[in-house]
Order: sequence, then structure tokens, then C-alpha cells
Amino acid sequence: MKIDRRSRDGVTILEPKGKITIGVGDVALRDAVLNCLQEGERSILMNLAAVTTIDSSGIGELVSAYTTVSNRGGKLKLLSLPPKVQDILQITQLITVFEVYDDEDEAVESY
Amino acid sequence: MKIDRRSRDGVTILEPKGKITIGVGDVALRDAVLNCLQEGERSILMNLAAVTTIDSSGIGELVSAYTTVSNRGGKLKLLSLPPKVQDILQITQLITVFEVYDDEDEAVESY
Amino acid sequence: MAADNPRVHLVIGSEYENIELVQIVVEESLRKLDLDEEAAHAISLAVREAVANAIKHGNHQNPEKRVEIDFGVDAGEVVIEVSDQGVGFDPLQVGDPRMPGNLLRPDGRGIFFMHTFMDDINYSFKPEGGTVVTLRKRLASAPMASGPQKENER
Amino acid sequence: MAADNPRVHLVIGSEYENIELVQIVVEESLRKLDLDEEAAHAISLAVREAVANAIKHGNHQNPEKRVEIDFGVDAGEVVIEVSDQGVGFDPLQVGDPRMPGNLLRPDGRGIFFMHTFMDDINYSFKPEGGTVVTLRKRLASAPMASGPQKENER
Ligand SMILES: Nc1ncnc2c1ncn2[C@@H]1O[C@H](COP(=O)(O)OP(=O)(O)O)[C@@H](O)[C@H]1O
Ligand SMILES: Nc1ncnc2c1ncn2[C@@H]1O[C@H](COP(=O)(O)OP(=O)(O)O)[C@@H](O)[C@H]1O
Repeated sequence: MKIDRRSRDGVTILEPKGKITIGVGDVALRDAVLNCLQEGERSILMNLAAVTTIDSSGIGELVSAYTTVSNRGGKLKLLSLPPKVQDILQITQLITVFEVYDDEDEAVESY
Repeated sequence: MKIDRRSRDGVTILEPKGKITIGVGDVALRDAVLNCLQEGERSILMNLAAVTTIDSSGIGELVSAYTTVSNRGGKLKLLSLPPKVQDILQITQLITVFEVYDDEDEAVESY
Repeated sequence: MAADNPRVHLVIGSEYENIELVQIVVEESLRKLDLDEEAAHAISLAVREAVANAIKHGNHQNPEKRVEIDFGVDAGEVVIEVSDQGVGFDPLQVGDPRMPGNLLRPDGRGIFFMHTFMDDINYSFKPEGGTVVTLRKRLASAPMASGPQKENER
Repeated sequence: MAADNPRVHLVIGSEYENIELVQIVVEESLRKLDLDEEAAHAISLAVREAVANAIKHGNHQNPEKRVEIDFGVDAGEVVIEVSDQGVGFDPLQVGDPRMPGNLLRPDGRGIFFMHTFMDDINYSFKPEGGTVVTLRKRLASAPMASGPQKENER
């Protein structure tokens, strides 16, 4: 697991690559989001395009990240869900919680 | 395991790809050589460039093929040994048994 | 246990990194069964959850404690058993993670994943302690459990 | 058995195709140890030979009979045990495949491969029948067996 980070028009875009799973990816994801918050970022866009596997812990981390960012007055949104991640968010009904975009421009403008 | 076969100036070139190991590659190799002999071919060049793993059964099949072809008045020679196969032929002292070439032109002309 | 094919059995210490090992064994074992990619991924994810629970809740990540994974095909079903050395729990106490009160919880989706991705999951508890979860999925080509089962001969 | 790390244990039926499964478990387990590619390949080949012998000579390819592979790191050595349910044999009767009379034989190179690729191999035989071959290879960074072994504390 590796998480790239870049900024665009005041939005921090996080791009995890690989597996977001228990013991590895989940911790990295949490750290990345906490770092953003500590640096004062409040508009966070998580691009999931390069995520190959996500387990229930990974999904749990996404939810935690969402609530943590919201509690600090920010907004975590999702970009480019791979079909398997999309399915899982559907099944868990978390799709109703997250704001999801397919297009980065659109996502960035939405903040 | 997959074995390509082609002819050049009366020499049959066999090109096994992948693993020559017990239960899989070893049998395929034996069949390929027996087919050549049945069709009357006596000059057989085994190009090992694309062999990724060879075990003691695979080495045994090479030796069997060598003796079978010799007994029918033919000649089995080897071409393009990957370093790991080279090492194993060295260690087993079979390198003294086989005629080995690095260059296909040279190998074909040698028959 | 009745089995058409010999089973594969794997024992690991209770460390999350060993989940990858289980994963590749399951994936390699499934490869021979000619399942479609989606079914294979579903099984693989369910096993991941079962092993994660065994490591986390069963064995509390004590690397000395063992998680055992038993993999086989039985009467046209993939059957995987995951067992730990924990004290067990009451599966009836586990809530539905889709309930409004649970939706934003960071945990509580593992067993739900197993249910979703498999045809059947079953918990049992060893007398000496330890949870066993049995995961089943029918091979697409296999008849339903109630139908004629020509493979089911012993 | 004394071990620095928890061991991985794998049980398979006696079919050659299961050698691939053993292979990937060994390779995944080695990956964590940061061995160089050559050492990893050597171990992997030696295990392949041990398992092939267990399936062929030990269990006569009876898929009901089990081959067990135990993998671990012990005092700076990779230690792999492969056991079968056969009747054993006398390792002293096995000749050197490099002898002129053996050089053109199609078989008899498996144990020689294990010797060549590992630092040490040892045969033992279970009282109830069955061969156990123990393969050892020192990790490059580890001290020799006779040197100070700070990891070897128990
Ligand atoms: N193998 C196990 N041993 C003991 N308790 C378990 C086991 N598996 C699950 N549980 C219990 O069931 C609860 C729900 O599990 P699960 O749905 O996987 O969600 P999570 O693991 O995120 O809590 C766990 O919190 C735990 O209390
Ligand atoms: N696990 C085993 N059980 C019984 N006999 C064995 C076992 N391993 C090796 N042997 C005996 O030792 C001989 C030499 O083995 P090996 O060097 O691996 O060569 P090969 O397997 O090609 O014969 C075998 O032919 C067999 O008789």
C-alpha cells in the first residue's frame, strides 16, 4: 500500500494504491487522513481508482475518516470507485453516506 | 508448460516454455521428443531459453531424451541455457554429456 | 469429513501479515476449480474476513496462537473452515451493519461480508474453546444441495 | 520445536499439482525474510524435491495420503520439514548421481539437489512409519551455528 498525495485548488487529493486491508492499508489510510487534518486541510478527496482489494477493516477506515473529517468541519468525498469497491459500498449501504464522483474536475469544483 | 516446435535445415527445434518439473513439464517433454522420433526426425535441438524452473525430474527427462535419441542414431543438443539451468547441468556434471550452444545458427550447422 | 478431493490444510501464527499467505493458498486452490473471477474474489474476501476475525477477536494477535484453515471441495461446494484458539462468542449478538445506528460504525462488517459473499456460513465452537467458522459456496456447475448429487458418493 | 517465529504448517494430498501450492507458500514465506533471489530459489527447489519424493516414493501418489510441510525460522536458519506417510528408506543406499555409472540415469538426483541447495539436510523416520526430511539454510546475516546466537534465547 502506498498513498500519493497532491493538492488542487485547495482540495487535498489522496490516492491509495493497492490493498486497504487489516493491519496494513487500513493504518496507512488513517495516518494519511490525520496528517491532512493536522496540516489544516479540510477538503479531502479520496481517489480509490488504484485500490485492488478492500476488506471490512478498510471500509471501516473509510467510514472513520469520513466522520473524523466531518467532525472537524471538513468534507471527505470519494472519487473513481473500482467496480468491486462500488459493489461493497452498495451492499453495506454506505453509498448513501459518501459523496462519490467519477470525474476529478467535478469533484474538486464541488467543494 | 508449452512446447513450440519448428524445423530449420533438417533440424527440429523444440522450445519448451515454463516449468519442466515432475508431473507436468517432464511428461510433455518426453512426448514431444518421442513424436519427433516417430516422425523420423533424428536431429533435435532443444532451446531451453524460456525454461523458468527445472527440477531433478526435468533434468532426468533431458537425460532420457538424450539417450533415447542417441540410441536411434540421432543427436539431441541443447541451445541457450538460462543461468539456473546451466548451474544445474554443471553441478550434476551433465554439462560434460550434452553438446551446448549459445547461437542457433551455429547449433543448426553443427548437425 | 466427507470430501470428493483431498483437502488442503494450512496453519499460521496469529499475525495479520499471514493473511496474505492464506490468500494465495486459497487463490491457488480456487484456480484449479475454474470458478469465474467474481466468485473467486468473493470467496477470497470472505476467507480474509474469517481469518482476520480469528487473528483479532479469537487469538488477540498472539503470534503463538494458531489459526487453522481447511480448504476443500465437497459435493460440489467449496468448503472452507477457519478455526482459532479463542473463547468463542455469540453470533446472535452481532447486529446488522446496515441499521441506521450501525451505519457509521468503524467496525462490525466482517461477518456481514462473509454472509454476503458466500452461500452459507456457520459458526460452531469447540468444547476445548475456539471458534470454527465454516464457509460454503456452490460451484456454478454443481447441482443445488437438494438436487441429485452424483459426486456425493463415499 | 524451538522457534523464533511462529511456524507455517501446510498439509496437502499426494498429487504432483499440489507442489505448486507448496511452492507459493514457501516463496511467500521467504519473501518476508529478505533473502537474496538466488538463496530463495535454491530453497524453493530443494523443497520441491523433498515434496516430490514424499508424494512419489513415500505416498505412491495416493491422493488420500498426506504430505505435511512445516516452515519456520529457528536461530537464524530457515528450517523446513517435509513428512510423508510412507515406509521410509535407507538414505545410505542412495548413490552419487555424478558417478560415471549413474550419470546417464534418468533418476536419482533429488536428494543430491537438496544437499546442493541447502546447508544441511537430515532424514529421520517416524516410529509409526513415514519419512521426515529436515532442510536447513542459514540466513546470510545470521551467525554460524557455533557462533554467538543472540536470537537463540529460550
Ligand atoms: N473468531 C472470533 N472469536 C471471537 N469473537 C468473534 C470472532 N469473530 C467475530 N467475533 C465477534 O463478533 C463481532 C463482529 O465481528 P465482525 O462482524 O467480523 O466485525 P468486526 O470484526 O469489525 O468487529 C466482533 O466484534 C467480535 O466480538
Ligand atoms: N520420502 C521417501 N520415501 C521413501 N523413499 C524415498 C523417499 N525419498 C527418497 N527415497 C528413495 O531414495 C531414492 C533416491 O531419491 P532421489 O535422490 O530423490 O532420486 P529419485 O526420486 O529420482 O529416485 C528414491 O529412488 C527412493 O528409493
